[in-house]
Amino acid sequence: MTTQPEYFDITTEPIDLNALQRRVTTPLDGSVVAFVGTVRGMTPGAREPVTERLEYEAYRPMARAKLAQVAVEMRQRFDDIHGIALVQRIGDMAVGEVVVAVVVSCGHRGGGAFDAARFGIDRLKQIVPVWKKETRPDGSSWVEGDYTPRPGD
Amino acid sequence: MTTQPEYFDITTEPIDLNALQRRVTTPLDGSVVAFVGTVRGMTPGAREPVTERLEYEAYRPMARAKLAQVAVEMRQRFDDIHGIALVQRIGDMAVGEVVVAVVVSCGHRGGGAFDAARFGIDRLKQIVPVWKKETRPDGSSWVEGDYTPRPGD
Amino acid sequence: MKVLLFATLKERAGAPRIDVRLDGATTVAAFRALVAAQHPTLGPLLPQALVAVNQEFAFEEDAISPTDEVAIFPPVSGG
Amino acid sequence: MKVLLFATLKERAGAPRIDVRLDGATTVAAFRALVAAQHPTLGPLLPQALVAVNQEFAFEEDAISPTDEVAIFPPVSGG
Repeated sequence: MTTQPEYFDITTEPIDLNALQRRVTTPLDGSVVAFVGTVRGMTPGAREPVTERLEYEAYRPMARAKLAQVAVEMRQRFDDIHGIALVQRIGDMAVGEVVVAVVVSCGHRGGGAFDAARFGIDRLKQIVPVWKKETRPDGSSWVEGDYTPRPGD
Repeated sequence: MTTQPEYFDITTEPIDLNALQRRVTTPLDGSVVAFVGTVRGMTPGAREPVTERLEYEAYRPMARAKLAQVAVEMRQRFDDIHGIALVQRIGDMAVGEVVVAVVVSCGHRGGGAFDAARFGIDRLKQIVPVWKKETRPDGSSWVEGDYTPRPGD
Repeated sequence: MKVLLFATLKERAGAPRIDVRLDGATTVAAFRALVAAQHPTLGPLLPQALVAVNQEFAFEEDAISPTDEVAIFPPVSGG
Repeated sequence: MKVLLFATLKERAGAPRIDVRLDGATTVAAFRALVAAQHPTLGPLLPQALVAVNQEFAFEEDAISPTDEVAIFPPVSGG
Protein backbone atom coordinates (compact mmCIF):
# COMPACT_ATOMS: atom_id res chain seq x y z
CA MET A 1 0.00 0.00 0.00
CA THR A 2 1.38 3.38 -0.97
CA THR A 3 1.96 5.81 1.86
CA GLN A 4 0.77 8.70 -0.31
CA PRO A 5 -2.72 7.78 -1.49
CA GLU A 6 -4.48 10.47 -3.49
CA TYR A 7 -8.05 10.83 -4.66
CA PHE A 8 -9.45 13.71 -6.71
CA ASP A 9 -13.01 13.95 -7.93
CA ILE A 10 -15.50 16.39 -9.43
CA THR A 11 -18.77 14.58 -8.94
CA THR A 12 -22.51 14.97 -8.96
CA GLU A 13 -22.83 12.24 -6.30
CA PRO A 14 -23.11 12.86 -2.54
CA ILE A 15 -19.73 13.00 -0.79
CA ASP A 16 -19.08 10.06 1.55
CA LEU A 17 -16.74 11.13 4.35
CA ASN A 18 -16.31 7.60 5.67
CA ALA A 19 -15.09 6.44 2.27
CA LEU A 20 -12.71 9.40 1.94
CA GLN A 21 -11.29 8.74 5.41
CA ARG A 22 -10.61 5.13 4.45
CA ARG A 23 -9.02 6.19 1.16
CA VAL A 24 -6.47 8.50 2.77
CA THR A 25 -5.59 6.42 5.84
CA THR A 26 -2.40 4.37 5.58
CA PRO A 27 -0.90 2.09 8.25
CA LEU A 28 1.42 5.00 9.14
CA ASP A 29 -1.51 7.23 10.08
CA GLY A 30 -3.05 7.91 13.45
CA SER A 31 -4.66 11.19 12.43
CA VAL A 32 -7.01 12.32 9.71
CA VAL A 33 -8.31 15.88 9.36
CA ALA A 34 -11.28 16.69 7.15
CA PHE A 35 -12.51 20.09 6.10
CA VAL A 36 -16.08 19.84 4.84
CA GLY A 37 -17.86 22.71 3.10
CA THR A 38 -21.65 22.73 3.37
CA VAL A 39 -24.43 24.82 1.85
CA ARG A 40 -25.02 27.56 4.41
CA GLY A 41 -28.66 28.61 4.63
CA MET A 42 -28.34 31.72 6.76
CA THR A 43 -25.59 34.34 6.84
CA PRO A 44 -26.49 36.83 9.58
CA GLY A 45 -25.39 40.32 8.69
CA ALA A 46 -25.19 39.66 4.97
CA ARG A 47 -27.19 41.88 2.62
CA GLU A 48 -29.11 38.79 1.48
CA PRO A 49 -29.05 36.57 4.60
CA VAL A 50 -31.08 33.62 3.33
CA THR A 51 -29.88 31.01 0.81
CA GLU A 52 -32.24 28.30 -0.39
CA ARG A 53 -30.06 26.34 -2.80
CA LEU A 54 -26.71 26.48 -4.55
CA GLU A 55 -26.09 25.17 -8.04
CA TYR A 56 -22.50 24.37 -8.92
CA GLU A 57 -20.87 23.89 -12.27
CA ALA A 58 -17.27 23.05 -13.17
CA TYR A 59 -14.88 23.03 -16.09
CA ARG A 60 -14.37 19.41 -15.23
CA PRO A 61 -11.06 18.35 -16.80
CA MET A 62 -9.32 21.54 -15.71
CA ALA A 63 -10.92 21.35 -12.25
CA ARG A 64 -9.65 17.83 -11.76
CA ALA A 65 -6.15 18.86 -12.84
CA LYS A 66 -6.23 21.81 -10.45
CA LEU A 67 -7.27 19.53 -7.56
CA ALA A 68 -4.13 17.52 -8.29
CA GLN A 69 -2.11 20.75 -8.32
CA VAL A 70 -3.52 21.73 -4.91
CA ALA A 71 -2.32 18.35 -3.59
CA VAL A 72 1.18 18.94 -4.97
CA GLU A 73 1.29 22.32 -3.23
CA MET A 74 0.03 20.77 0.01
CA ARG A 75 2.87 18.23 -0.05
CA GLN A 76 5.44 20.94 -0.79
CA ARG A 77 4.37 22.86 2.31
CA PHE A 78 3.55 20.00 4.73
CA ASP A 79 6.06 17.24 4.26
CA ASP A 80 4.73 14.86 6.92
CA ILE A 81 1.28 14.35 5.43
CA HIS A 82 0.47 11.04 3.76
CA GLY A 83 -2.93 10.72 2.07
CA ILE A 84 -4.93 13.49 0.39
CA ALA A 85 -8.50 13.43 -0.92
CA LEU A 86 -9.99 16.49 -2.63
CA VAL A 87 -13.59 16.23 -3.80
CA GLN A 88 -15.86 18.94 -5.18
CA ARG A 89 -19.50 18.11 -5.71
CA ILE A 90 -21.35 19.90 -8.50
CA GLY A 91 -25.00 20.21 -9.45
CA ASP A 92 -27.93 21.45 -7.39
CA MET A 93 -27.65 21.28 -3.59
CA ALA A 94 -29.90 22.19 -0.69
CA VAL A 95 -28.96 23.83 2.60
CA GLY A 96 -26.87 21.48 4.74
CA GLU A 97 -25.51 19.34 1.93
CA VAL A 98 -21.79 18.67 1.66
CA VAL A 99 -20.27 20.49 -1.31
CA VAL A 100 -16.56 20.00 -0.88
CA ALA A 101 -14.19 17.90 1.20
CA VAL A 102 -10.46 18.19 1.85
CA VAL A 103 -9.23 15.13 3.76
CA VAL A 104 -5.62 14.69 4.86
CA SER A 105 -3.86 11.99 6.89
CA CYS A 106 -0.65 12.06 8.87
CA GLY A 107 1.07 10.07 11.57
CA HIS A 108 0.30 12.12 14.63
CA ARG A 109 -2.26 14.72 15.64
CA GLY A 110 0.51 17.30 16.08
CA GLY A 111 1.60 16.85 12.45
CA GLY A 112 0.69 18.88 9.40
CA ALA A 113 -2.81 17.57 8.66
CA PHE A 114 -4.72 20.49 10.23
CA ASP A 115 -2.66 23.15 8.48
CA ALA A 116 -2.56 21.20 5.22
CA ALA A 117 -6.36 20.89 5.18
CA ARG A 118 -6.73 24.60 5.87
CA PHE A 119 -4.27 25.47 3.10
CA GLY A 120 -5.98 23.00 0.78
CA ILE A 121 -9.46 24.48 1.04
CA ASP A 122 -8.12 28.02 0.68
CA ARG A 123 -6.18 27.07 -2.43
CA LEU A 124 -9.05 25.04 -3.89
CA LYS A 125 -11.25 28.10 -3.66
CA GLN A 126 -8.64 30.15 -5.54
CA ILE A 127 -7.71 27.98 -8.48
CA VAL A 128 -10.21 25.17 -9.10
CA PRO A 129 -12.60 26.28 -11.88
CA VAL A 130 -15.97 25.80 -10.22
CA TRP A 131 -18.77 28.35 -9.95
CA LYS A 132 -21.93 28.54 -7.91
CA LYS A 133 -25.29 30.16 -8.48
CA GLU A 134 -27.26 31.04 -5.39
CA THR A 135 -31.05 30.80 -5.13
CA ARG A 136 -32.55 33.14 -2.54
CA PRO A 137 -36.18 33.90 -1.74
CA ASP A 138 -35.96 36.89 -4.10
CA GLY A 139 -34.28 35.19 -7.03
CA SER A 140 -30.95 33.76 -8.08
CA SER A 141 -27.54 35.02 -9.10
CA TRP A 142 -23.99 33.81 -9.65
CA VAL A 143 -21.63 34.21 -6.73
CA GLU A 144 -18.66 36.33 -7.70
CA GLY A 145 -15.19 34.99 -7.05
CA ASP A 146 -12.57 37.42 -5.81
CA TYR A 147 -9.25 35.79 -6.69
CA THR A 148 -7.26 36.66 -9.82
CA PRO A 149 -4.90 33.87 -10.86
CA ARG A 150 -1.21 34.62 -11.22
CA PRO A 151 1.43 32.87 -13.31
CA GLY A 152 2.10 29.50 -11.70
CA ASP A 153 -1.52 29.12 -10.53
CA MET B 1 -33.25 23.81 15.20
CA THR B 2 -30.74 24.81 17.82
CA THR B 3 -27.62 26.53 16.58
CA GLN B 4 -25.48 24.69 19.13
CA PRO B 5 -26.10 21.00 18.58
CA GLU B 6 -24.00 18.70 20.73
CA TYR B 7 -23.42 14.98 20.63
CA PHE B 8 -21.22 12.98 23.00
CA ASP B 9 -20.78 9.24 22.92
CA ILE B 10 -18.61 6.46 24.28
CA THR B 11 -19.49 3.58 22.02
CA THR B 12 -18.46 0.13 20.90
CA GLU B 13 -20.00 0.78 17.46
CA PRO B 14 -18.06 2.00 14.40
CA ILE B 15 -17.95 5.79 14.13
CA ASP B 16 -19.96 7.20 11.21
CA LEU B 17 -18.42 10.49 10.05
CA ASN B 18 -21.30 11.27 7.70
CA ALA B 19 -23.76 11.02 10.57
CA LEU B 20 -21.61 13.19 12.83
CA GLN B 21 -21.26 15.83 10.11
CA ARG B 22 -25.05 15.94 9.76
CA ARG B 23 -25.50 16.16 13.52
CA VAL B 24 -23.28 19.23 13.93
CA THR B 25 -24.29 21.16 10.81
CA THR B 26 -26.85 23.92 11.34
CA PRO B 27 -28.29 26.25 8.69
CA LEU B 28 -25.73 28.83 9.86
CA ASP B 29 -22.81 26.59 8.93
CA GLY B 30 -20.74 26.53 5.78
CA SER B 31 -17.78 24.76 7.38
CA VAL B 32 -17.26 21.57 9.32
CA VAL B 33 -13.87 20.37 10.54
CA ALA B 34 -13.34 16.80 11.72
CA PHE B 35 -10.36 15.38 13.51
CA VAL B 36 -10.36 11.60 13.27
CA GLY B 37 -8.01 9.38 15.25
CA THR B 38 -7.21 6.00 13.72
CA VAL B 39 -5.30 2.93 14.87
CA ARG B 40 -1.77 3.46 13.55
CA GLY B 41 -0.07 0.24 12.50
CA MET B 42 3.46 1.48 12.03
CA THR B 43 5.41 4.12 13.92
CA PRO B 44 8.81 4.44 12.25
CA GLY B 45 11.53 5.24 14.75
CA ALA B 46 9.59 3.94 17.74
CA ARG B 47 11.17 1.28 19.91
CA GLU B 48 8.28 -1.04 19.04
CA PRO B 49 7.31 0.15 15.55
CA VAL B 50 4.51 -2.32 14.76
CA THR B 51 1.04 -2.28 16.31
CA GLU B 52 -1.45 -5.03 15.47
CA ARG B 53 -4.49 -4.02 17.50
CA LEU B 54 -5.58 -1.61 20.21
CA GLU B 55 -8.11 -2.44 22.87
CA TYR B 56 -9.81 0.50 24.57
CA GLU B 57 -11.72 0.67 27.80
CA ALA B 58 -13.46 3.60 29.48
CA TYR B 59 -14.94 4.68 32.77
CA ARG B 60 -18.05 5.35 30.80
CA PRO B 61 -20.19 7.74 32.86
CA MET B 62 -17.19 9.89 33.78
CA ALA B 63 -15.87 9.75 30.20
CA ARG B 64 -19.18 10.99 28.86
CA ALA B 65 -19.23 13.83 31.39
CA LYS B 66 -15.67 14.80 30.47
CA LEU B 67 -16.58 14.87 26.77
CA ALA B 68 -19.25 17.41 27.68
CA GLN B 69 -16.66 19.37 29.65
CA VAL B 70 -14.33 19.43 26.65
CA ALA B 71 -17.18 20.93 24.63
CA VAL B 72 -17.75 23.64 27.23
CA GLU B 73 -14.07 24.53 27.12
CA MET B 74 -14.13 24.58 23.31
CA ARG B 75 -17.01 27.07 23.35
CA GLN B 76 -15.23 29.24 25.92
CA ARG B 77 -12.19 29.55 23.66
CA PHE B 78 -13.83 29.62 20.21
CA ASP B 79 -16.98 31.65 20.39
CA ASP B 80 -18.02 31.39 16.73
CA ILE B 81 -18.37 27.61 16.62
CA HIS B 82 -21.85 26.08 16.48
CA GLY B 83 -22.11 22.29 16.61
CA ILE B 84 -19.80 19.90 18.43
CA ALA B 85 -19.65 16.10 18.29
CA LEU B 86 -17.17 14.17 20.42
CA VAL B 87 -17.14 10.40 20.08
CA GLN B 88 -14.73 7.86 21.54
CA ARG B 89 -15.01 4.29 20.40
CA ILE B 90 -13.99 1.56 22.85
CA GLY B 91 -13.37 -2.16 22.51
CA ASP B 92 -10.98 -4.03 20.25
CA MET B 93 -9.85 -2.30 17.04
CA ALA B 94 -7.60 -3.22 14.14
CA VAL B 95 -5.12 -1.00 12.30
CA GLY B 96 -6.92 1.67 10.25
CA GLU B 97 -10.11 1.76 12.30
CA VAL B 98 -11.52 5.05 13.55
CA VAL B 99 -11.14 5.36 17.31
CA VAL B 100 -12.12 8.93 18.04
CA ALA B 101 -13.77 11.85 16.26
CA VAL B 102 -13.96 15.54 17.11
CA VAL B 103 -16.33 17.31 14.71
CA VAL B 104 -17.01 21.05 14.84
CA SER B 105 -19.11 23.36 12.68
CA CYS B 106 -18.95 27.09 12.13
CA GLY B 107 -20.15 29.65 9.64
CA HIS B 108 -17.05 30.20 7.57
CA ARG B 109 -13.83 28.33 6.83
CA GLY B 110 -11.83 31.15 8.42
CA GLY B 111 -13.71 30.71 11.72
CA GLY B 112 -12.72 28.77 14.80
CA ALA B 113 -13.54 25.22 13.71
CA PHE B 114 -9.97 24.17 12.84
CA ASP B 115 -8.50 25.48 16.09
CA ALA B 116 -11.43 24.23 18.14
CA ALA B 117 -11.06 20.71 16.75
CA ARG B 118 -7.33 20.76 17.48
CA PHE B 119 -7.95 21.98 21.03
CA GLY B 120 -10.72 19.42 21.44
CA ILE B 121 -8.63 16.37 20.60
CA ASP B 122 -5.74 17.59 22.76
CA ARG B 123 -8.06 18.14 25.69
CA LEU B 124 -9.92 14.86 25.17
CA LYS B 125 -6.61 13.02 25.41
CA GLN B 126 -5.86 14.78 28.70
CA ILE B 127 -9.05 14.41 30.68
CA VAL B 128 -11.38 11.76 29.25
CA PRO B 129 -10.89 8.53 31.25
CA VAL B 130 -10.14 6.05 28.48
CA TRP B 131 -7.19 3.66 28.28
CA LYS B 132 -5.73 1.55 25.53
CA LYS B 133 -3.82 -1.69 25.50
CA GLU B 134 -1.58 -2.28 22.53
CA THR B 135 -1.02 -5.67 20.91
CA ARG B 136 2.30 -5.96 19.09
CA PRO B 137 3.95 -8.97 17.43
CA ASP B 138 5.84 -9.57 20.70
CA GLY B 139 2.95 -9.23 23.15
CA SER B 140 0.65 -6.64 24.62
CA SER B 141 0.84 -3.84 27.16
CA TRP B 142 -1.10 -0.85 28.38
CA VAL B 143 -0.17 2.50 26.85
CA GLU B 144 0.91 4.92 29.55
CA GLY B 145 -0.74 8.32 29.65
CA ASP B 146 1.43 11.30 30.46
CA TYR B 147 -0.97 13.97 31.72
CA THR B 148 -1.62 14.62 35.40
CA PRO B 149 -4.98 16.30 36.00
CA ARG B 150 -5.09 19.60 37.86
CA PRO B 151 -7.89 21.16 39.88
CA GLY B 152 -10.57 22.25 37.41
CA ASP B 153 -9.85 19.38 35.02
CA MET C 1 -12.35 27.63 -33.20
CA LYS C 2 -14.76 26.48 -30.49
CA VAL C 3 -14.38 28.33 -27.20
CA LEU C 4 -15.84 26.98 -23.92
CA LEU C 5 -17.90 29.26 -21.68
CA PHE C 6 -18.88 28.79 -18.05
CA ALA C 7 -21.12 30.42 -15.45
CA THR C 8 -22.09 34.01 -16.27
CA LEU C 9 -20.49 33.87 -19.71
CA LYS C 10 -22.33 30.69 -20.66
CA GLU C 11 -25.57 32.16 -19.38
CA ARG C 12 -25.07 35.45 -21.26
CA ALA C 13 -24.20 33.67 -24.52
CA GLY C 14 -27.06 31.21 -24.07
CA ALA C 15 -24.69 28.38 -25.00
CA PRO C 16 -21.82 26.42 -23.43
CA ARG C 17 -19.53 27.16 -26.40
CA ILE C 18 -19.14 29.78 -29.11
CA ASP C 19 -17.29 29.98 -32.40
CA VAL C 20 -14.43 32.46 -32.63
CA ARG C 21 -12.69 33.08 -35.94
CA LEU C 22 -8.96 33.16 -35.38
CA ASP C 23 -6.44 33.53 -38.22
CA GLY C 24 -3.32 31.91 -36.79
CA ALA C 25 -1.70 32.44 -33.41
CA THR C 26 -2.41 35.46 -31.28
CA THR C 27 -2.17 36.61 -27.66
CA VAL C 28 -4.75 36.33 -24.90
CA ALA C 29 -5.16 40.12 -24.96
CA ALA C 30 -5.85 40.16 -28.69
CA PHE C 31 -8.11 37.12 -28.34
CA ARG C 32 -10.20 38.92 -25.75
CA ALA C 33 -10.69 41.79 -28.24
CA LEU C 34 -11.63 39.32 -31.00
CA VAL C 35 -14.28 37.70 -28.82
CA ALA C 36 -15.70 41.09 -27.86
CA ALA C 37 -15.92 42.08 -31.53
CA GLN C 38 -17.48 38.80 -32.70
CA HIS C 39 -19.79 38.32 -29.67
CA PRO C 40 -20.79 41.81 -28.52
CA THR C 41 -23.20 40.40 -25.95
CA LEU C 42 -20.21 39.06 -23.97
CA GLY C 43 -18.39 42.40 -24.12
CA PRO C 44 -19.28 43.69 -20.65
CA LEU C 45 -18.13 40.43 -19.02
CA LEU C 46 -14.80 40.06 -20.82
CA PRO C 47 -12.61 42.54 -18.94
CA GLN C 48 -13.01 40.61 -15.67
CA ALA C 49 -13.16 37.18 -17.32
CA LEU C 50 -10.36 34.64 -16.97
CA VAL C 51 -8.99 32.80 -19.98
CA ALA C 52 -7.69 29.24 -19.80
CA VAL C 53 -5.60 27.72 -22.58
CA ASN C 54 -5.27 23.95 -22.60
CA GLN C 55 -6.68 23.87 -19.06
CA GLU C 56 -4.14 26.29 -17.58
CA PHE C 57 -4.78 29.88 -16.59
CA ALA C 58 -3.45 32.17 -19.34
CA PHE C 59 -2.25 35.76 -19.06
CA GLU C 60 -2.42 38.68 -21.44
CA GLU C 61 0.82 38.04 -23.34
CA ASP C 62 0.42 34.25 -23.49
CA ALA C 63 -0.10 32.70 -26.92
CA ILE C 64 -3.30 31.15 -28.30
CA SER C 65 -3.34 29.11 -31.47
CA PRO C 66 -6.43 27.78 -33.27
CA THR C 67 -5.79 24.20 -32.12
CA ASP C 68 -5.73 25.08 -28.41
CA GLU C 69 -8.57 24.27 -26.01
CA VAL C 70 -9.67 27.71 -24.85
CA ALA C 71 -12.18 28.53 -22.11
CA ILE C 72 -13.50 31.83 -20.80
CA PHE C 73 -15.07 32.15 -17.36
CA PRO C 74 -15.45 34.47 -14.39
CA PRO C 75 -13.22 34.26 -11.30
CA VAL C 76 -13.91 30.93 -9.64
CA SER C 77 -16.40 30.66 -6.74
CA GLY C 78 -16.38 26.96 -5.86
CA GLY C 79 -15.77 25.21 -2.61
CA MET D 1 -17.19 0.57 50.05
CA LYS D 2 -16.84 -0.64 46.43
CA VAL D 3 -14.06 1.05 44.48
CA LEU D 4 -13.89 0.92 40.68
CA LEU D 5 -10.63 -0.03 38.96
CA PHE D 6 -9.59 0.45 35.35
CA ALA D 7 -6.78 -0.55 32.99
CA THR D 8 -3.57 -1.63 34.78
CA LEU D 9 -5.22 -1.49 38.21
CA LYS D 10 -8.12 -3.66 37.13
CA GLU D 11 -5.73 -6.10 35.52
CA ARG D 12 -3.47 -6.25 38.58
CA ALA D 13 -6.40 -6.78 40.95
CA GLY D 14 -7.97 -9.33 38.63
CA ALA D 15 -11.33 -7.61 39.13
CA PRO D 16 -13.12 -4.43 38.00
CA ARG D 17 -13.89 -3.44 41.60
CA ILE D 18 -12.51 -4.02 45.06
CA ASP D 19 -13.82 -3.58 48.60
CA VAL D 20 -12.16 -0.94 50.74
CA ARG D 21 -13.05 -0.58 54.43
CA LEU D 22 -13.48 3.07 55.23
CA ASP D 23 -14.58 4.31 58.69
CA GLY D 24 -16.15 7.67 57.90
CA ALA D 25 -14.80 10.48 55.78
CA THR D 26 -11.13 10.76 54.89
CA THR D 27 -8.85 12.43 52.33
CA VAL D 28 -7.67 11.11 49.00
CA ALA D 29 -4.14 10.85 50.40
CA ALA D 30 -5.30 8.75 53.35
CA PHE D 31 -7.54 6.70 51.08
CA ARG D 32 -4.58 5.85 48.87
CA ALA D 33 -2.75 4.53 51.97
CA LEU D 34 -5.81 2.52 53.02
CA VAL D 35 -6.05 0.85 49.61
CA ALA D 36 -2.33 0.04 49.64
CA ALA D 37 -2.67 -1.53 53.10
CA GLN D 38 -5.80 -3.54 52.27
CA HIS D 39 -4.75 -4.52 48.71
CA PRO D 40 -0.96 -4.87 48.76
CA THR D 41 -0.90 -6.16 45.18
CA LEU D 42 -1.99 -2.68 43.99
CA GLY D 43 0.70 -0.96 46.05
CA PRO D 44 3.27 -0.37 43.29
CA LEU D 45 0.62 1.20 41.02
CA LEU D 46 -0.95 3.55 43.55
CA PRO D 47 1.58 6.40 43.68
CA GLN D 48 1.00 7.22 39.98
CA ALA D 49 -2.69 6.31 39.97
CA LEU D 50 -5.43 8.92 39.63
CA VAL D 51 -8.42 8.97 41.95
CA ALA D 52 -11.86 10.10 40.83
CA VAL D 53 -14.60 10.91 43.33
CA ASN D 54 -18.13 11.07 41.99
CA GLN D 55 -16.70 11.12 38.46
CA GLU D 56 -14.44 14.12 39.01
CA PHE D 57 -10.68 14.07 39.38
CA ALA D 58 -9.78 14.30 43.08
CA PHE D 59 -6.61 15.65 44.65
CA GLU D 60 -4.71 14.67 47.76
CA GLU D 61 -6.55 16.92 50.24
CA ASP D 62 -10.02 16.35 48.76
CA ALA D 63 -12.56 14.48 50.88
CA ILE D 64 -13.88 10.96 50.35
CA SER D 65 -16.88 9.62 52.24
CA PRO D 66 -18.15 6.02 52.20
CA THR D 67 -21.15 6.93 50.03
CA ASP D 68 -19.05 8.45 47.22
CA GLU D 69 -18.43 6.71 43.90
CA VAL D 70 -14.67 6.29 43.88
CA ALA D 71 -12.51 5.05 41.00
CA ILE D 72 -8.76 4.45 40.73
CA PHE D 73 -6.98 4.34 37.37
CA PRO D 74 -3.73 5.23 35.61
CA PRO D 75 -3.26 8.47 33.67
CA VAL D 76 -5.61 8.34 30.68
CA SER D 77 -4.39 7.17 27.26
CA GLY D 78 -7.47 7.38 25.06
CA GLY D 79 -8.09 9.16 21.80
